[in-house]
Amino acid sequence: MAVTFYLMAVLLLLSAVAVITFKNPIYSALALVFNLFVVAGLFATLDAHFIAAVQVVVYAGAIMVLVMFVLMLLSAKLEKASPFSPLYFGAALICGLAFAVTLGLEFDSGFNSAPPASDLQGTVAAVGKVLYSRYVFPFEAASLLLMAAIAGAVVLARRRYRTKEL
Amino acid sequence: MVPITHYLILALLMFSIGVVGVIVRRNAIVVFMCIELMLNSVNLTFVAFSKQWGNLDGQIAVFFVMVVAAAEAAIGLAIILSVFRAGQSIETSDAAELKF
Amino acid sequence: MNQAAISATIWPIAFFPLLGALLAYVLGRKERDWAGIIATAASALSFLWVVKLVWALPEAHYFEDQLFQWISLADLKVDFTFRVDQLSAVMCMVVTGVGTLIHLYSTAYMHEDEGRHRFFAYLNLFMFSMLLLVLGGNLMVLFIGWEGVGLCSYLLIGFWFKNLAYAAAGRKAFVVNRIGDAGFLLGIFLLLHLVGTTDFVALQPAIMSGNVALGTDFYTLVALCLFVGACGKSAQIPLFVWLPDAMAGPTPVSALIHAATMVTAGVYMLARMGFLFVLAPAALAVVLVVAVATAFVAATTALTQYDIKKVLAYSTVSQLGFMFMAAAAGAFWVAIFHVVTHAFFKACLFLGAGSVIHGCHHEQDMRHMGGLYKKMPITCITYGVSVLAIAGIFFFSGYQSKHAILGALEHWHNPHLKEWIEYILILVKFTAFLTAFYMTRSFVMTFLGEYRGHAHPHESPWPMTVPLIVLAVLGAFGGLALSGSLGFSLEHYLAALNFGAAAEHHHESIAAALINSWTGLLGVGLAFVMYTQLKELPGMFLRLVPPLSKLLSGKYYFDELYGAIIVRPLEGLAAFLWKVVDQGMIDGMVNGTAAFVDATGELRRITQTGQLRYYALMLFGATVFFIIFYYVL
Amino acid sequence: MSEFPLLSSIVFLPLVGAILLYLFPGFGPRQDPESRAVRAFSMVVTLITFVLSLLLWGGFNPQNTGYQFVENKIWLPSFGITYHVGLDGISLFLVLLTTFLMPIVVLASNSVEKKVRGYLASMLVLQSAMLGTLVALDMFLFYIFWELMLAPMYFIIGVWGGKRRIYAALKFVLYTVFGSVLMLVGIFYLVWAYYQQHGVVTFGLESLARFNGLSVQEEVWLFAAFALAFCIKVPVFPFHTWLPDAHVEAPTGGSVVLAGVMLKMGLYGLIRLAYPLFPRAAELFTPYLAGLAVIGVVYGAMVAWAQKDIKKLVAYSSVSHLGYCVLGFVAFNTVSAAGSIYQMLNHGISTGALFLLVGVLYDRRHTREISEYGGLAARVPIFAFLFLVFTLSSIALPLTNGFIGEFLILAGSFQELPGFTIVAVAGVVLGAVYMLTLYMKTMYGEIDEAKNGALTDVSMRELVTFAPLLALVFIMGIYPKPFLNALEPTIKNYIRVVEERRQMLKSSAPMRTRQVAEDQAADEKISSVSDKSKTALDALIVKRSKV
Amino acid sequence: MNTLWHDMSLCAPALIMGAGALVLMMLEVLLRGPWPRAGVAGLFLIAALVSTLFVNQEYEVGQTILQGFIYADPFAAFFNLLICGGALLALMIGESYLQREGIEARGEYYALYLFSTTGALLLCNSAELIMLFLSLEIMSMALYCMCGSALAVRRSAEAALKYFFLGSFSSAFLLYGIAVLYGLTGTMQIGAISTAISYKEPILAMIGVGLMIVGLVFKIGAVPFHFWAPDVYDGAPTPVTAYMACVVKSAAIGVSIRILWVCFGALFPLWAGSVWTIALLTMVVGNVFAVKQRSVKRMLAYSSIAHAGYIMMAFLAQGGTYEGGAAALYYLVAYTVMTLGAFAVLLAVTQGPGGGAFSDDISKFNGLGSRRPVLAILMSLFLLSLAGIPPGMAGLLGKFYVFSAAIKSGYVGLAIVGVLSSAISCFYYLRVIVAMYFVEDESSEVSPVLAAPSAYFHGAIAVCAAGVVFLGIFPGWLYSFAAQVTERF
Repeated sequence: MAVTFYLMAVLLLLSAVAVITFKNPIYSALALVFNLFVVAGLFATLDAHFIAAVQVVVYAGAIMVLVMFVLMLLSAKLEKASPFSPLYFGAALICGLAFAVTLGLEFDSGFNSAPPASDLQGTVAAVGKVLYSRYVFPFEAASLLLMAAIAGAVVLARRRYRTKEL
Repeated sequence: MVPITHYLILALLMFSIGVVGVIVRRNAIVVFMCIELMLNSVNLTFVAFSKQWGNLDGQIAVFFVMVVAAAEAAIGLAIILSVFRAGQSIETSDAAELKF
Repeated sequence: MNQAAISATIWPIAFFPLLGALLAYVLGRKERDWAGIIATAASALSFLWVVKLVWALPEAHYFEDQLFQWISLADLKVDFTFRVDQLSAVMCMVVTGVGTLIHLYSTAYMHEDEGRHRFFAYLNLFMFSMLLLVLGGNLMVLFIGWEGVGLCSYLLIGFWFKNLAYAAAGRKAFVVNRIGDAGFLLGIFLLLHLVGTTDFVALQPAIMSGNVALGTDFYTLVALCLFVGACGKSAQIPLFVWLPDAMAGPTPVSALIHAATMVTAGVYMLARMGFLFVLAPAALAVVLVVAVATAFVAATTALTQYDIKKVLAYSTVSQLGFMFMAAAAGAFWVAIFHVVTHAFFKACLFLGAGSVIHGCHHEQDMRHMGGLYKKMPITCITYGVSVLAIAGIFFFSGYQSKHAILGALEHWHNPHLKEWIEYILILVKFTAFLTAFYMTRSFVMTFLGEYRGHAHPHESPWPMTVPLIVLAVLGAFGGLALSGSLGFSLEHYLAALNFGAAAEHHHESIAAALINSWTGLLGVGLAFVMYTQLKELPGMFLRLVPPLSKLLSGKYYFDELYGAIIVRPLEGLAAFLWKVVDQGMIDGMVNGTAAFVDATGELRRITQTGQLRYYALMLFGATVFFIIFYYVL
Repeated sequence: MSEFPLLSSIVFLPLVGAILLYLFPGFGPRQDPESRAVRAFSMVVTLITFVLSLLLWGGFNPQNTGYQFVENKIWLPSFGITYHVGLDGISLFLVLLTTFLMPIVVLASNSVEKKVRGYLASMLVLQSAMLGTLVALDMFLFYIFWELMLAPMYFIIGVWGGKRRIYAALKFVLYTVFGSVLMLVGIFYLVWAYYQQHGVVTFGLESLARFNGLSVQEEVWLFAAFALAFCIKVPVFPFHTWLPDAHVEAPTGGSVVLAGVMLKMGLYGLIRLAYPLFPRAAELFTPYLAGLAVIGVVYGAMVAWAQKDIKKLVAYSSVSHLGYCVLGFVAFNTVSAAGSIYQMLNHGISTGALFLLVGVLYDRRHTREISEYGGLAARVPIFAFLFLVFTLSSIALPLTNGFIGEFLILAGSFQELPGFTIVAVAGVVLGAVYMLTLYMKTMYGEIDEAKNGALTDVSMRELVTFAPLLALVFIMGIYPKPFLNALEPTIKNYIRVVEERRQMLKSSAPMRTRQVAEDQAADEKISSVSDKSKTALDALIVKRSKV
Repeated sequence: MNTLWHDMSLCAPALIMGAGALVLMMLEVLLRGPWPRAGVAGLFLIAALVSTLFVNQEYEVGQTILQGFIYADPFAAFFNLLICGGALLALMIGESYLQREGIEARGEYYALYLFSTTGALLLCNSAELIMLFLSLEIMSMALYCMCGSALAVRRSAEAALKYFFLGSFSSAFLLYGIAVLYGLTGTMQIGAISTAISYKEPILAMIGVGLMIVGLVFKIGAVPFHFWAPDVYDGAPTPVTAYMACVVKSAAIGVSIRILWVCFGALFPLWAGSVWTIALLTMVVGNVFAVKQRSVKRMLAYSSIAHAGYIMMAFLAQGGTYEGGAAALYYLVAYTVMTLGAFAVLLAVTQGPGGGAFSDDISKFNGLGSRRPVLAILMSLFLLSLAGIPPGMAGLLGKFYVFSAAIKSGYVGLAIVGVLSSAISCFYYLRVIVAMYFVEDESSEVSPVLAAPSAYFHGAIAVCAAGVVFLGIFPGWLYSFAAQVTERF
């Protein structure tokens, strides 16, 4: 079990680094898809089966397809990308390291380091029950969010039309 | 079993990588993907905590985060498209007309 | 000293001229000639009222007229009070009497001037102020008049204001006077602070009784402050520079203000405050030094002047020095005596000069005169009489007063300067000689010899000659009349001014008197000879010692000196303060602050780059900073 | 008397007038309305205000040293803020000065050609603000009115001003705001300190003036904050540089109000707030304030002398004159303080008149350069006469009002601060120098500018404008008694109260109750965090405090 | 079921608004040709506002509804009113502009508008952190699109891009904070967290709190998390900017107050320092950076940053007294009316980004005092109020409340900085007044006031002006209301 975790951890970090280092956004996107699959695997190790499944379907499936689609749509004009700028990279690295080290140390000392003892199983049934009973209102709110997103996408993605010339 | 803190630190590292990506990359779509990385690491954290506390709130939260991510994808990509239409570029550094 | 007060109506004395000033201005605007008539009438009315009061004034009493409370605040109480005692009676007589004559004279002298309604209004306003000055029952009312006469002097000097030099002379007079006034004010503050009153009635006992445990130093300090005021008004070194310039005004003004009355206000004030000065011997010593120096400097300067009015002006300064000598010696009545006689003969001289100027069509340079005795006999005779008077020739009034001054100095009993008094006396006598010399010079140059000008001189009309005659008569006989020979002794009349100084009475024979007037005779004779017979001599003298002649004709370069060490540095300082300090430094700092905020505002060009990833970096950096700095550490 | 809110009506009548002026029927919003009607209306408003304020004087009992015509209404209860107004001898005359000058300013508004309605409305609002400042007895109310003075003046300078009006207006406002915001902090701190001690929030001046919980150190800081605001307004050297700019650019009426009334607000604030509230600090600051005042007297005079612009010269003369006023007040003696207030009135009259005179010239020639004039006395004798009288008043010639004020100030100050006073006396001389130089250069000499030859003398309307000022110059110079009588008891009492309070504060040990209260509050905060994590929290807090 | 109905009735404002958004979307599909979209949206806003008035009586302290996800307490009621009112006013002032710019023609704009407002309402009412996150995202997502809704304009797209990326970025931090807090306490209910958190390891708690603060303060637009604000405010269509500056900022401040005081009140000594720093920086930077702006819109953006700083100052005051809350809420209301008013005038005076040459330069205001005196007077009123100079009493009293609250809690230094920075603020506010009154319009090309604003516009600006005047003269009722609201958290 532990070996799987560490293997997945290494893959996860490698793929994450790949996302931000690949010059070609297509490769980045593919690395991200891989990364999302690994996350799904990690979910599974934590007995969050439903979430793991949704991760694969929604994230790796729907969202990433959308991303790839847009990438392809715009690909013709992506030549001049030069991903790294040393100044930003240095500053970001220092801040990121500081962030990770500080929080890591605190997490390590602060949170209970014992392996989780609960036998919580995130099955579809269990999650669904909570989601549709107690979390029904946020769930409705989430639908509102999606509606807003649709409306917004429509507003933005629609070709301009009927603009009055001033 | 793997200690929960390892999950946390793993997620933290991934979060940091995502942050660094947002900062160093200029391609808007890659930046968007880096934000997805960050969200995913938070998701991982949630699930880990959910496991530790033995309640499903964390997993439900992950579900909602995914919804948000989906919405973000829709809107973000639409915005990227409209930026591309306006300036024929999705480099964030090209979108710097507004300043000072 | 312990005089009793009698209530009386005094205010009309001052009121007539004030009313006259208003009426002269208002009515004179319509019809110019009315102005002179109104003003003269007002002055005459005032004179009559003075006579009426003085006639009724009993010995050892004084009249008092409390009008209203002027300032009343906490301990500070100043009443608007008039007071006629013997001293002010004498002064009032002089002011209104001579004043009336000069008013009369002016009606003719100013006959053709467009602005004579203004002139007479100012003149009457001056009378009002001067009367306030001499009638004031306390230092504050005196000060009103004091500043008022300064104002009128300013207005009248600059009467022909179209000439900017004249206007500047007026300004100079006012400002220099103001310097004196500042000293005067400080004196008043000191008195108010330590004695609590400026009322003469209360002040004198308070000071003399020694109730005020203040000590000699205080008296000296107050006396010196007041003397600074007197220096300004009475044109003593170092504040005398304005008086020669003041001749820019019309000649009657010079006669009235800058010879007969206003300039003697300092002497009057010293006499009025004599009870204080006698307690401050050190101050009196200072007064003496200043007075002698002034007298000498002015007399020597007068030697080389060619402008007839300038000669008279320096002579006035010099004579004022004589008055202060008397005051310094504690013989205040003598000082007043000289004030009176000087008023007679100097007014006459000025009016004579005015008559000459009038007759010569505004020619003032004596080198362009001469031989006028034929054309202007009355003027010539009255002028001559007055020259003899001022020279101190026996019988003429100047002799009496000047002799009294020398007498007072001989009895100098002030511990200060006691060992120097011999030398000072020599200098004073030499100055008296010089007086006779330069006055004779002016007479000779003006009236004797051949006419050197181009105008057609003519004798003046009666309104001008009558005052001349009256004043000449007074100048001739006034001294004798006041010195007790005719039953009226000014010394006796002004006994209240005798603050313990031993009064010695010595009757002298006519022969002795003639001998005593040797300085004057010598001066007159020498000048007569030099300027009628040996005309080359004066020039030779001057050529012999070129620096001296330069110094004298340059009037000791006082104006230049003041210009170099006071006026120009101050002007420079003003410009510096404005340009460098105010605009440069202070305002620079203010604007600099604004510029700094602006510049800080421009920082946004560095921080608000418009770059998305930059913003993200800053956001993340701030997050890390806050978390580490505030929450973890 | 207490039935009818006389004071409030006086304060708010102009404001109402301003609103009515704007709502005046029959005027389109764009074009300027019939200016004569607008002027007449404003005139009526200001005159009624003046008459009402005369009623104040009539009903004023000089022997009553407390506040009179008091109105006290609760305004913001939760903050202890009240609408509390009242009048004492000090404010009475400043109120009268304000109401007196306003009709004159309105009368002088003929030279304003554009947007007359806005101009007069601004003036009326300004009047309300000034009157409100003078009668407010609640610190908050005072502050509101104080700040309300800014906006209309800002517009008056900015809209109807000269060439550099924008710079001048901004400088004026920013300078003043900078000072007054510090005062605002001071007010808050004071109220807070009072609250800590008494548990009551109040802005009432009378309560705060009895507060004794401040340490000397606190007093010094608070006094500094207040004094800075007031010194800027006065303006005391070296905070004066906004004044010449504001004066030069302001229209005539603006200058008159600025010099006539607004500058006095600074000193009035010092009198009404800073000294009674912080008597010990006031004592410590006295030499510095006196020093600055005296520097102002001499410096203002010197710089005025160097000016080439008439208005600037008069503006710097204000610096000099107000130096006297400040000196007189800080000397803190009945005579000098009364003189100081008297001099404020004088300055309002004579300098106001001088600005009006400059305005008369400016209307005709559209320049203020001294060198552009000369020889005017021959051409415009009445003008020259008026100019002379006000010049003389300005240089404090006896029997003019200026003398009384200056004399009282110097005589009084001499007893307390002789050294400073002697220097200030130098200002007497310098005042004559620059004013007479100005007079000489403009009025005397030959008319060399052709345009000056065609000048017309003062018109009847202008004469009417000057007549009351002229009368007051002499009335106040010859018979100041009614003024001084009304002032004396108030000032005596004022000084006594401040002195007593100073003694009382000095004798009592500084209160430290507030420190205790602070500690308690901190304890409570910590105790609310539960015990379990308290040790961790404590450790953290201790750790933090070391850093 | 009864409880559900009851709870839903208490939640009526948000429900009505959400429903309105859906209705608008459907109508857009059904109706052809022009129809009064703004009117319909406005009706829903009014309905929500009215419902607020009805349901507010049933709001009680500490009451949560809908299974503990939504607060129905007076604080929520206050913000429901404020947000509905503000949104209504912002809608009214922007209506004619949007029509003119052709943005309105896309009917979805108003749907987004209502979605965003719904999000704002829920944000202030949410009693649970995931709910909070969701509502924040609802508000933001709609807003991102609104920012980019001027499609023809590059600036608009750029604003949307920046806002979207930075917003998502900061939301990720917020979310991470929520995760940490969840890990620490095992719950995401605000009430539960507030009781549990003080028993936990403080540093971990503060990491969670800090990350959440980052996300919230970002929405407020406080320094140093403000970088997006000037650009986005500048680039977005002006009505959107006005909406953002008022409604979104109010909601963010409301939720921040609730989170900081209710959820993390026990940790006040720990987070006070950071909030102190943020407030200080916000006041100084906001004011200083506004000084040299020529673009009035951008100037107002910086100014709104600065005002956020004043309000944040009041956050600190809760430590000792309730005045802080009351002061913040009063300030928020005053700020809303005066900023909306200023934006309204800006809208009337300047051309939109659609009009080719971009033109909100300050010179557009030249001579407005004579061209449109009433508009100019109102603008002066709003600006003076923003600057805190009488007769702009509303702003002055707001500052007064805030500063006195800070001083009462012992933050004298902060108050002094605030006061000084507000002195700086006079400079740039007055510059607009200078332009309106002191500068004559010399160039003939200066356009007159653009297309006659609608009745909506006039109504809204009148309400704003009346609000400023009313709040200035009678601040008491609002203040005491605000005090009641925040008294018993």
